[in-house]
Amino acid sequence: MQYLVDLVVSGIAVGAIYGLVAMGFALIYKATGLVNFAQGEMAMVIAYIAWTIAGTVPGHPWLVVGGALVAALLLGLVIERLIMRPMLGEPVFATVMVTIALAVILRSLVLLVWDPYPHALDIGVGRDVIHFGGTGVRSAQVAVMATLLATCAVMWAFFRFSRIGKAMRAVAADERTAQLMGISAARIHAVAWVGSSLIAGIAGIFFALIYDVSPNLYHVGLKAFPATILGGLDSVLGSGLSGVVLGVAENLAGGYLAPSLKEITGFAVIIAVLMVRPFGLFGEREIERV
Amino acid sequence: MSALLEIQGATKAFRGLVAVSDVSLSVERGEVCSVIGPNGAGKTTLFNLISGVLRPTSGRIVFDGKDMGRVPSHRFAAHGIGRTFQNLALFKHATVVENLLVGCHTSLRSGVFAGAVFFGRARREEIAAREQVEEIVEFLEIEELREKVVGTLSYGQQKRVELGRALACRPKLLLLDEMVSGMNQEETEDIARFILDIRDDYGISVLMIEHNMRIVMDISDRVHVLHFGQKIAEGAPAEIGRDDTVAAAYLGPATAKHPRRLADANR
Amino acid sequence: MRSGHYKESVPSLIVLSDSTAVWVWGGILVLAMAMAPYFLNAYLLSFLVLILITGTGALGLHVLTGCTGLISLGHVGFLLLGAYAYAVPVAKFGAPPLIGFLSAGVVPALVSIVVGVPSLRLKGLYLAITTLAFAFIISHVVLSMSWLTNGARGLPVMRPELLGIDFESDARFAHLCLVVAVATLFAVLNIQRSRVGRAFVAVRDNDIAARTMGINLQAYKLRAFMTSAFISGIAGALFGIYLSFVSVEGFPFLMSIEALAILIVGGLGSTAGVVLGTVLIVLLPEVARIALGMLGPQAEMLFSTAAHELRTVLYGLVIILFLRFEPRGLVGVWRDVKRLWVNWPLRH
Amino acid sequence: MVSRLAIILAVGLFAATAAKADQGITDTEILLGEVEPLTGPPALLGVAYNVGTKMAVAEANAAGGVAGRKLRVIVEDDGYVAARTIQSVKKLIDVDKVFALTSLSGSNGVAALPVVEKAGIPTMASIAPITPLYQPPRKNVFVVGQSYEEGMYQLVRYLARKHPGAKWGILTQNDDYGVALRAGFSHALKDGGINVVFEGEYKKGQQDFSSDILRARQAGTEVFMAGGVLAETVAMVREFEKLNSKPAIGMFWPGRVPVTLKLMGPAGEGIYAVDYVETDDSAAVKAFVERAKALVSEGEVKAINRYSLASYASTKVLIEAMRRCAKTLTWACTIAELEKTKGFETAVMGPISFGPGVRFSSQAVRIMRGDAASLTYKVTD
Repeated sequence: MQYLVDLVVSGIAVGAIYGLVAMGFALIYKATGLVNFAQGEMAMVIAYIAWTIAGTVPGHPWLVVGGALVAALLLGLVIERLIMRPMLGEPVFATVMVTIALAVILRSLVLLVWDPYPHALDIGVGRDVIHFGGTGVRSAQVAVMATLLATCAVMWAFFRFSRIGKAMRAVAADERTAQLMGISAARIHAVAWVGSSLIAGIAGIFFALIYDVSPNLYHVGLKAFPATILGGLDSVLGSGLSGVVLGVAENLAGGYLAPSLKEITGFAVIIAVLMVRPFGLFGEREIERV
Repeated sequence: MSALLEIQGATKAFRGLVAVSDVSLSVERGEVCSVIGPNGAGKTTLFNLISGVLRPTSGRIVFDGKDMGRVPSHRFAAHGIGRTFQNLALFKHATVVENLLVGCHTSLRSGVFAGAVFFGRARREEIAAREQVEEIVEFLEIEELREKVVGTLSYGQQKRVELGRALACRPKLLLLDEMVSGMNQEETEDIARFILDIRDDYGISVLMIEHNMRIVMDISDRVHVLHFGQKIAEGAPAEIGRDDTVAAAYLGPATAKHPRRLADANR
Repeated sequence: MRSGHYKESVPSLIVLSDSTAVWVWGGILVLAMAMAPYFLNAYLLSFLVLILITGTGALGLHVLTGCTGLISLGHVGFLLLGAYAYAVPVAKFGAPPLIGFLSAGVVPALVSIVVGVPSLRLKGLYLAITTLAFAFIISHVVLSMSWLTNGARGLPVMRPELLGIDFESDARFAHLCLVVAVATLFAVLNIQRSRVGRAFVAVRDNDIAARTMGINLQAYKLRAFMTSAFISGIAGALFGIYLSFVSVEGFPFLMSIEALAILIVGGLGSTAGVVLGTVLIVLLPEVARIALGMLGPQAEMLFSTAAHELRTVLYGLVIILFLRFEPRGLVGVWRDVKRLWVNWPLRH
Repeated sequence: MVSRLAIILAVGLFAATAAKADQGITDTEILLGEVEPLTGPPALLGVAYNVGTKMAVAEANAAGGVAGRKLRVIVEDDGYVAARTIQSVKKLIDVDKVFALTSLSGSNGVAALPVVEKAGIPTMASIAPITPLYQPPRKNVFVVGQSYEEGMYQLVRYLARKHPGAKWGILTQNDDYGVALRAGFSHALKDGGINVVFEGEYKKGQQDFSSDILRARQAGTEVFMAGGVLAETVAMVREFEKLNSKPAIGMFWPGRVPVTLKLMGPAGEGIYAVDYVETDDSAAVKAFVERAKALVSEGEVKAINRYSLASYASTKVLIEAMRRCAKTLTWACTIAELEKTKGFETAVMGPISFGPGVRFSSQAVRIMRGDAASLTYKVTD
């Protein structure tokens, strides 16, 4: 029993990170109809920036987090303005390929700018182990679970109450009509990219705190993919929760079946899900018109 | 001999919204029929049912003596139903000739391997198909467009290509969905002439959705009127033009006393 | 370019190209490539071989993504399968290489049904992601079936002997690749001008209209998957032989991206574009190396220590620049240049 | 650029006719070539390895070079991608026309073996001494080091003596490296006395090891073989720390670099490792680092780790063989002299020997333990 609890708890902890990254995917998809294949790479870049700040001015955790988030904001803005906006109106395939290319570039830039060695992100907190009964969790893991919940709440409120959130839903429902109603698609896209970059940044920092920064960090994007699909590409909250579901599923597969299955569980799950529901669990079905 | 197309009590509902409700109509061989009705009357849905794009929720569609209920939708063309679409549905990155050749799809046989080798039967088949396409190209007078990529053509030209593609299917029944909308007087008259030639020279029956009342009244043998998914009238153009219910459906009950104006409704 | 020409018979309308110039230049190019192994050193020859193998693989993806419009991010899965389908019978069980090549095509084609069937209902991005997932699962399955595949140890592969010809030497192997690449090119061109190829394009451009024309969407999507997997599998086998070693490591995920990059840079949907795109993408690192060499020894040094990174950054940049400024790809550029050449100094 | 292109083409055109036997030697210079992963995560090995080569070459040049000629090394980066390894090797042999190769990159070097063997160029391949590189032996390919199998075997035997009757767990990567470790482990099992309760494989690139380590702990693991390369081993150790579980943990030389201990923090204290090169606190390595300060750049001194020592020894053997050929420096002579190497001392590892049909100089391994405070490994017992 303790074993099961341990597996589930650590599954939730890693799933919370997948969930955050997956929410970033979904946010961009909802607003722009694209899958941003560079989501994991953005998380990695922000994590490296956080590590650089932590190395330059040690002993100020808030400065590290604050600085990294400002960097995330800028990164989102720059990507949207310089790379994505010129592609507005191009076919989805072309635009998605741009994000793939962006991913490849960011991956290599990390190696060019920084180095190939793994490094610990040391901000003085997050590494200590907290024990609940027999279960050990790092404090950063507790924090990331809380952060996921908080982000979900913020997202829910954003779509429910904020003007731009509602506008985003309108754009997602029907871009042309929304434009005719005076909603600026460009602005919405910018907000989505910045928001998604911030979420990716948060996920990246937590990942680095728990597992170190390394040029492999972008894998977290690949791991979060299935969560977005499971949740439905256009469902931000669904993606967040699916991340947790997949984290737990992964750990259960690794813990009870074979350890080597752990890494492909997510992909196996999405294939199974898509066969039954081609638009994900919480996604909305497109209706075709002839 | 039975009618070419026989629709018996067809109903189509989308999540509770009934687009076509208990519609029965028939198209005789060698006939040009029109389906008219205000926007949202369910005309295109009816076409989608006939061409197999959608399946009726209830009711039967009998074509050429065969119940189409069990026929897979991609086999409708092989049974002799060709159609054009309301909003152009061409293969816009392909050339005109290639589009027409796709129309020949069901009359050809070669598979991946034969195509890759392109020798013997596959080659002869291609030549035969190409001959047929050339004939259609000549018939529709689009010789100079042959090798043009469809996406670069004007709207009227694309419409004509789409008509050609439907003809290449060698249909027994041709479904034309708002063929002349957006065309000028001259282009419209060309199309009207083509439709009559198609019937007279090729013996193909035609069922068309049309808002242009002039062409409906001029060339139809029979007109079916849909309103809110239901068929409200059927008859020769002249009868329909005098029908009070039809006029009411189009113009509202107040003007029903001036049925003659129906023919001008879409000018 | 000739202007105003008349065809006298229908058969002459369906030839691959009615221009003598195209045939002559094509012939010269093939002849040059056939002679090249006797003049090039092993290093330059390896570029030729890589271009031929990569081009074959890219043609495979072209059938699926370029012609049929089904985006695959899991192309590397088919390459990997092809390599193993060749290596397992030939290297492990001593089957003749001809059988190996056959199985390198057939096995991926069969597996593509397993990938394709669930993908039939999916569209666009959902399909792309499913193919990605399949690529991961394929490599996992290959690794875990170590009784057959030697697992992570991989399988050493020798250069084959086919129809009594020994392809051991680099020159001969280049000839083998040339034959396969040219045959594949013709097969793909032929498919495109025949019924099946037109059906692929119809499915890509407008699936509902395609169905109304009598095209069975499911069947043709599957056919596209199978044809693509078959061709890619053969390319994978050649690549495995080139590496002289087949292992999961030899087929990194980046290959999927590379293949898509080739299609985009060449011009999506165009077969000539695949050829041009392949040449550019394969030679890109070497071109970059020479370009950096011009900037002086410092820059060249940087390239030797950061070659891999710079190369991938270049890939990314080239893809983005093409998508942004020349979505028609190299083929579009080529047409513009040709038009300019013919019409100069007139504007049209 | 034009001239460079012209040279490549010209070289290409005449390659077929040019004599190959003495390539890479001019009146003043001898060219050596090296293929390394200098980018991507495996650069951790490649960059350090390259420093070792540079050291050996610099020392030889300082001592007057080989028969009056200075040595120069051309480095090619392959990013640990097999196709690039082949390309790089071909470039070094055909375009740069080097006399010998000091490295064939890591396990991906196996892909380049046919090219190297056909060319007949003297080659050292000592980054990842996996069996396919020297078994069956190839005339011109020499490997210095120890196989992962043997290292694992020695480590397991040592720990089995230390912890009699303990429950064992092992987690390895699903690639050729993991396979080699697994083989060594199985070999040690045959000697008996080891009770294995957990065996697992993880997918290369895995970052979260929570379920794997939970499983190991659940099985009651008391001695754990962490078969990761670097980051993975760190992650495993840290998971044990999180679970408050303290088995004896063993790991392998790719991870035996200071950065691992730094990342593990206090959890790395007392971790067992195995290696065939000297430890960082030995007099030989300290002297090596001192000498390095004069010969290579400051950044390169920082990059020194065990791979620099492996490379230094391997390259020194090659240079020594070349030196013995002196004026008659040819491939055949170099290979013959390499084969004659007996008990060659490099100070950074045990004596190196080859022989007729023996292309692998099997180095003795030693068991060591991590010291978290000084971030070094110390030889134990």
